[in-house]
Amino acid sequence: MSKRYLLALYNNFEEAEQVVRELRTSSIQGFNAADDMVIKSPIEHPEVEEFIGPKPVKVQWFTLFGATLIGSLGFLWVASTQANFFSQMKGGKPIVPIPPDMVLTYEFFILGGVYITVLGFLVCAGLPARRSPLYSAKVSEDQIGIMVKAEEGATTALKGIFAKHKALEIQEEVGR
Amino acid sequence: MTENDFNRRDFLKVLGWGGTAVALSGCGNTSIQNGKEIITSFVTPPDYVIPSVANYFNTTCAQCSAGCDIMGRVREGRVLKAEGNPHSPINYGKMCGLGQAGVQNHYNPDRVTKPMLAGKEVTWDQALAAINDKLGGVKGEQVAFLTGDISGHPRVLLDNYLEALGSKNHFSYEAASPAVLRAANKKAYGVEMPRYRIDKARVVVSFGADFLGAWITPVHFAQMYARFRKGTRPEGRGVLVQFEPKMTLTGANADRWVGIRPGTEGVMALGLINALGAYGLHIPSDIAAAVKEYTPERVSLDTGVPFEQINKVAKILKERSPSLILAGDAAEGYAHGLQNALAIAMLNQVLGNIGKTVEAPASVPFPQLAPAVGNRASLVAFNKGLADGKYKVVFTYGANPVYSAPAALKFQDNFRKADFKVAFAHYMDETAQAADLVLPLASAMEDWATVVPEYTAVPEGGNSETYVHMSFRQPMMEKLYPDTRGIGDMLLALLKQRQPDTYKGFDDFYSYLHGAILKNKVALGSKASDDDDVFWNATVSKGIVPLSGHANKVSGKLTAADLKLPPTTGADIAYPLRLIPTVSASIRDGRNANEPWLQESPDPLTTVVWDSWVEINPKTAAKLGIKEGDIIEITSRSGSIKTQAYLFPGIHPDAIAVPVGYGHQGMGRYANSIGANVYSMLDPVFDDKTGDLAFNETNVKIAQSGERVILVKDEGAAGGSQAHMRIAVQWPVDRVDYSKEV
Amino acid sequence: MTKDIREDIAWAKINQDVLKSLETPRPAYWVILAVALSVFGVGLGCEIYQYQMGMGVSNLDNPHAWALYIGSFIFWIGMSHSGTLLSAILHIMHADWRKPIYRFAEAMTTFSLITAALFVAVHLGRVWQIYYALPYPNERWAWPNWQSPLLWDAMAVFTYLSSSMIFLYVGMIPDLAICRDNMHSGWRKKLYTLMALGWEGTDRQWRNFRMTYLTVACFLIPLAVSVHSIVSTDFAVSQQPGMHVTSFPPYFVAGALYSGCAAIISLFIILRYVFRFEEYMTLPILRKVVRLTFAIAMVWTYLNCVEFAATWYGHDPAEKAVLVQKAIGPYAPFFWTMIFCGSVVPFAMMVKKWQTSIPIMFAVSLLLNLGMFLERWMIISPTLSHDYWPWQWDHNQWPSMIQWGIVFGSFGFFVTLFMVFCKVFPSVSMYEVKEMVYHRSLHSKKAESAAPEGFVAEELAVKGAN
Amino acid sequence: MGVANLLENWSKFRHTHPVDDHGHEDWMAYPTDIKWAMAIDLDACIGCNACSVACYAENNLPVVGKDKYSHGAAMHWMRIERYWDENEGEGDFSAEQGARFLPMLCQQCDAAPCETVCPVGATNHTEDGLNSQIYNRCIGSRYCLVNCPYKVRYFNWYDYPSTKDVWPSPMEQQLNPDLSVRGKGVMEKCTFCKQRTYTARNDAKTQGREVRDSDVMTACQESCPTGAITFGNLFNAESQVAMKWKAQQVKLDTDKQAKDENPDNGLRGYHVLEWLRPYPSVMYMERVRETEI
Amino acid sequence: MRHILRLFILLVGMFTAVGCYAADKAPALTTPDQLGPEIQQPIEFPHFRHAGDAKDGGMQINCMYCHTYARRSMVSGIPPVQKCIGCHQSIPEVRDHPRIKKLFAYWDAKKAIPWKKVNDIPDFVRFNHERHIQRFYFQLDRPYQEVCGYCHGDVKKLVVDRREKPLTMGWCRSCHMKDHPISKASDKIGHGPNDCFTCHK
Repeated sequence: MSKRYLLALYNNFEEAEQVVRELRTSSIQGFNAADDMVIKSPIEHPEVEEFIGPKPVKVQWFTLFGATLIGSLGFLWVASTQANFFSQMKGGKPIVPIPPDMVLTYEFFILGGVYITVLGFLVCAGLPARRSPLYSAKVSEDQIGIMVKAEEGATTALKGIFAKHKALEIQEEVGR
Repeated sequence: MTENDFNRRDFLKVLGWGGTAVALSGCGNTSIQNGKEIITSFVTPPDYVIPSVANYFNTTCAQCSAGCDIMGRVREGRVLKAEGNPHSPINYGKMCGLGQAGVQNHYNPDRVTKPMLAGKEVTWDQALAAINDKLGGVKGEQVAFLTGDISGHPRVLLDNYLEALGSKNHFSYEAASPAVLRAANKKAYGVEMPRYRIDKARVVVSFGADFLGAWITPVHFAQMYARFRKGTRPEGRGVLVQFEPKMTLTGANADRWVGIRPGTEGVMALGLINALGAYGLHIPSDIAAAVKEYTPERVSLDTGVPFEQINKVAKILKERSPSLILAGDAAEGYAHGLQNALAIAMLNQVLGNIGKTVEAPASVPFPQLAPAVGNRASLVAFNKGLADGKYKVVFTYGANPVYSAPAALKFQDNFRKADFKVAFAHYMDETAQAADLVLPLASAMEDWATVVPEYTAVPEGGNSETYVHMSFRQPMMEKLYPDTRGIGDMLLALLKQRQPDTYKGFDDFYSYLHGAILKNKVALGSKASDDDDVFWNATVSKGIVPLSGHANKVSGKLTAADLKLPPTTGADIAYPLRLIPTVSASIRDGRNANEPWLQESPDPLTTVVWDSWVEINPKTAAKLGIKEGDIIEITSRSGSIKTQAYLFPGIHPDAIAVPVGYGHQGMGRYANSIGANVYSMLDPVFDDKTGDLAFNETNVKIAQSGERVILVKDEGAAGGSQAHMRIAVQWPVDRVDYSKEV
Repeated sequence: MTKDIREDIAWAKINQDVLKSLETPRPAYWVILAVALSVFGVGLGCEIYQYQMGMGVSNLDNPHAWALYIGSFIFWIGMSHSGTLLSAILHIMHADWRKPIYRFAEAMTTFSLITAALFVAVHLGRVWQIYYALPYPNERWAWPNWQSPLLWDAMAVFTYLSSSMIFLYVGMIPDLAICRDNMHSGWRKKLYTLMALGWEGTDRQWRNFRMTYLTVACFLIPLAVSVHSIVSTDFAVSQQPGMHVTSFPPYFVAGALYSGCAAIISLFIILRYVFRFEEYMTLPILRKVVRLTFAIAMVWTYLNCVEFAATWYGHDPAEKAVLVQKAIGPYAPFFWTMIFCGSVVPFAMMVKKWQTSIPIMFAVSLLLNLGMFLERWMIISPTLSHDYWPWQWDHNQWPSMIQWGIVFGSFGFFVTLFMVFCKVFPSVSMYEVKEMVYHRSLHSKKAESAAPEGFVAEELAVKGAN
Repeated sequence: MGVANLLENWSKFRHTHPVDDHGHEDWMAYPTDIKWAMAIDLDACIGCNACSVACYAENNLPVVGKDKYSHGAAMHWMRIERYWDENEGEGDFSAEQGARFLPMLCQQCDAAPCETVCPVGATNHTEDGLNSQIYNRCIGSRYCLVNCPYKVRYFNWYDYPSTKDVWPSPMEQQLNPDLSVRGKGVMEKCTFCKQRTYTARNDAKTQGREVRDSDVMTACQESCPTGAITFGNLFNAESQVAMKWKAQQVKLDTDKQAKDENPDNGLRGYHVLEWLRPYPSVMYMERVRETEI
Repeated sequence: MRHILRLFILLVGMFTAVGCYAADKAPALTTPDQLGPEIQQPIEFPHFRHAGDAKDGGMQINCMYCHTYARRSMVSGIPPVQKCIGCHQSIPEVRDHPRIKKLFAYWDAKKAIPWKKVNDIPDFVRFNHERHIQRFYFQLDRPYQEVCGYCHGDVKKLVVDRREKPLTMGWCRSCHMKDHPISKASDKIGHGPNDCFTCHK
């Protein structure tokens, strides 16, 4: 019982929105709107999230973790190198002076924040990613794509729904 | 990086001492390398050498005539640095910059290394042969020898040589020397060079005597000065007053520097005597009579010094005794220089300083060792002899007359008239270039000699009546150039030509000296029973041989008759300014101009480096619209030079000053055509009595040449202003409590 | 008052126009590139000569050990800041008029930082030992001295450089995907495919993308501020009169944004012409940038006055002396030029007619940057030639041709990098312009019913400006 | 070492070095009870430049020549500065009381402005209270020079060892083997004749004794004809320099000396630019002038 | 979220490792001995024969018998040819050995032997033999072979000497940080100086 992929392209978000809403309300056998539906859009569009339902974002946790960890490690590192190279006595200054180390810690903090955030982004967004089974260059240009994954049986019903809402194009693909 | 050529020299590798002398900080290899460098070790080690540990050898400084006793610091067979010999009564282990530069005289890249006959390198035998056959044809009195100050055994050999030739023509010439002072002292005190006990005086009034800079024996005087300034000594801090038209280093350290009109020092001195009388000092009536015309008003009119100032000086002289009055170059360089000096000496007499701060020195027990001191009169005589074609063969040693003789004397042309001119030369200087035969001198650090300084001080506990000493000069290291020879060796070789059998015993000057010293070892303070070698080694390692000389007396010999001064002349219309050739502490008369340290160390007062300059009073400059750095053309009746202007507050408006010693043609890379040679433009005016060339008797006019340069000097744009930063602070003496100091 | 951007541009057209810039710019592009390269060549030559001979050839001297090299270092770091201003600060403020121009601004940030980093090497007396300053475990057991502001600089600049590079790249991913989809085969295709990381604009990607972009932007703002205040500590932490100034950190930051904005105006005008971006880099946007610049210019002017006033009333003779030196000393001409360019010329930006006049604004922006360059120099040289030690005061120091050559060379270097970037990557953010157009159109649709056309536009413009 | 060391010795690392560290037991404080210091009597200094030349001889200082000198490349670690009395108002100089000479050398500050700013730590504070300059560590950022209020640090603008006529053969044979010859791009300065103090301490150790006052002289002190310069160990109460500091009631780490507190106490010791608080190790004694003349 | 967790752990591991490595383990970089290159000397001087232990046919001569300056100078010094001859002229039985022949050739020519420098530290480093010998040989009287061995390794087993220790700055400091008793008598603890100025002038 193999899976089928469908990609429908639409002119604008309004149309796409209706399709999505319908798909979510419809109870088609072998198709789960929550997991099997992906919206591909040329621009970032917050409204999309309203109609495809809540999906959590985890990136900020990376940020928190990275910033704190690298910040504190940075301080430890700087301080202990100063302690280690103790023959560097500086007139009128302690071997491990706090103000400079604070400045550096600050930089480490930001460094960690940025790096780990981006790392988190790649992880959460699943990048770099393999080509998904169905893709159209139009999606990066001016059309909104709705890709669904469904059992063989469900395809006709889905196509029906797509067609009903004047899909510009419907691609079909046998899933791996 | 810069693996530069001397980075890997073998001489530094002796006994495993790596190339550290030239470890180029960043440029050395930063990683470990093995088996690249070679360590050559001795075949048989000299027992006193420990690598990386310095040996010190006592010797005598040859940079000027003061004869300071120094130590050479020797490492791995190279002399690195000169340091003072602490046991010396002259310099007490101290040194001046000039002396420090001695090593650069020794290591100088421009030294003469081979005998040169008519510009071509020859062997010593050829050179000596040449001399021999030239001497063959001439009579004794046709041979003349021009030297600088020369003393000790080299002088003995020189005299013997001249005697052997049957010549009496030994001219001792120093371009800058207190010759007039000697004459005046002889007349005034009975000795040529008394000891000036600056350290004993409470007040020193100096008429242009630059005793801290370039006068007789500066390092010694600096020592005395230090004691004189110590507020902790019983007499309290001494007061120094300086009368001179151009501020010297000494003037710069005076409590009061008085810019006096050039040539009127004598007037000032008599004026002071007069004023002292007014303050109630007892003055013999005849003298009082002789000076009564010199009222403060007139004196201040002649000298340009406000008479309150004169009275102040008189007052302090009266109140604080003993005092010491010094007459220096600035007072003597005139046609009436001797009168000036005598007038000044009279001050000492009336103040009763003679015997107190003017002490009698002992004279050397072996007169033949005593220094033949130089003066400028001898140059004039020598020049005259040359002009009259009296001399066929002439030798020059330790003097550079072609450079330092005024152009007006036409010395260069006269010098050519002699058919054979031999120069014992260290550098290829002007005289050497004019000579037919140039003989390369070993440097003072490679050579044996003995030195008897003209001015001897007495060490702690020494008998001030009889103490004199002789200093040793010994080699610090192997000769850099095998073909150079010491003056002693050369004279010996020449003597062997004349009197082979007398001197065949000595194969070199060392053996001669050795013999001569040991012969008189009893007179030199040893017991006849002592072992010769022990004595010799002890003597040489000490470097100083105390002798007990004949005591002399000093006394005031001057009478009113000696106090004749010419009337002060008015200003010269065509040449309104008075040129004062300055003898600076470092370059001196110019013989050391090729030592880069001296060129690079700034003149203390103007901070100018690497060039000569003319000091002009800001007022004068303002009148003529001269700015710093203008190239000024200075014209006298006998010549003219161009040099850069420096506005200098420490000079009398009627005078300008140019340092001597610059403007060499030849001599070496560091001296050649640096600055202008002021000797060349001096007027041929002579001291009436001594016949010495009067240094300051040249009137000049100055004009801007239109060019301007940026003066190369150490001081910044603030030009010696502290900009309210309180950096070098000064307090009046009465705010200082010396009882608290150590 | 016209609109920032036409709301009816078709998304497809946006793609076309921008992608065209990757293919066929105006010939002027090649001219600029050639000039830049040759200037860079000259600079390189000078640097090699200096490396061989020693720093002396730059005519620096002993009390006067710093001059244009450090000055340019600060100048270039400063220039980078406004890129962050546009891309990060305005992003957080949702000022969407920034969208067409922030990409090249961000690129400018990156490249000017790289140029600044060059000057570290140029400035060092022994650049071949520069690794001594890197904190890595080594057989010497020696570490750099963390107490030195120079090391803080290094740290800050490194962080800033890498962060803004990442920021630039992340923000570019969707556009790279567009390039990937529209490019025909060739090395570029491969490059874009690689760099796009298989972006497909799925909702999941967009979701995380938005969060990431926002977070990094939030980090970049304090970072940018810290970087230039740290650079200012090179002077503020030192002891010299005229350098040891409390107000330096904000002063430097303001100056940085100032010169950066000026630079943005120049580059704005250049790109607009070279890549035919009239549709996107529109005059209203220029006007906004100009206004922003003017505001910052006034901040900078104010801080200048504060500094002078503080010095004047502080009554430290040395400090005062330096100030007077600046005004009447040998550096006076440069000082007054700086004041003129920095505080007087900006008033030209108040003239409404001029705000959108390309030639005038171009000239003005160049003048502003000249002023800012001189400012950096005027911080260094007057102090060093007139500090606490009167004996060492010197007024003869004047940068040699070598030094100037290297400084100019750096401009060549920067322009080369920048121009190459704009040719290889889309210098206008396509997806964001689309968003801009889309949102504007939505908005005006809503507004249409309420009010007449003109009013809406007015209101939009105002909204955009804040 | 490392983190463990950091945590164990935290209090030591937080100790302010070296100013308040005399006699501190730590290995970071002055372990050798030595603090080299100097006293210069401006009333004795005659400005003759002997010290300066001696420094050239001792420390392998290059002679840069006229052209480079004019561009401020002079390398004199010890320079004699000549100041004039200024006539208030008129702005010109008066030579009536002669000139004021000030020998200026590295003040070996205890809270040295140059030390903290060096990016590679090429200049540090040594255990015997010197302000060290490590040539082969220096990368030539010149920050120390910029931050030095006395401007006594000298940068090698050119590569003097390979420059013509700086040390033409055989002059390089005079170079002192105890010191590096500095190549291009390196900062250098007076070291209080480190090589001499080192030798003195070395010999003292070998003979198992403390360093005596007579053991070591700096080149400038040794040559100074008027003995204006005193050098020695400040912590040794018998040493000349310590006695002088004591007599003048001069403290190392104050920004105002006794003579300023109370003008009538007859003292004349001070530090130059002391109000900047670098705590110099060189005490100057004011020049004195007679009032009755 | 599993992969995120994994990533967390990975990150923690990575950064702690790097941090600790940089701060702590750096010294370890230079501790292992590195044998220097073979060096061709003009005469393959057999150290083992002169300084080696009796059991390997050595004569156990004190290093400082030949390197006489070590105890009183910065440099240990290479023995002068005279020194070698001093003994060898009275050892006729080895006179015909090739090395000894070479030696005498030098002696007769009164030429110095151009030895290659084996333990050659950079030019700007000043290592003081005296200090180390005085401290360990005379004050702590440790056996001379051990004392010299600290830096020169086990020379007595070699024919031609080779560098046996890294001689890097880190390696020097690894020892200078250790505490040793000041002298045999006192229990006071001290360590080598850590001023850069001590070795770099």
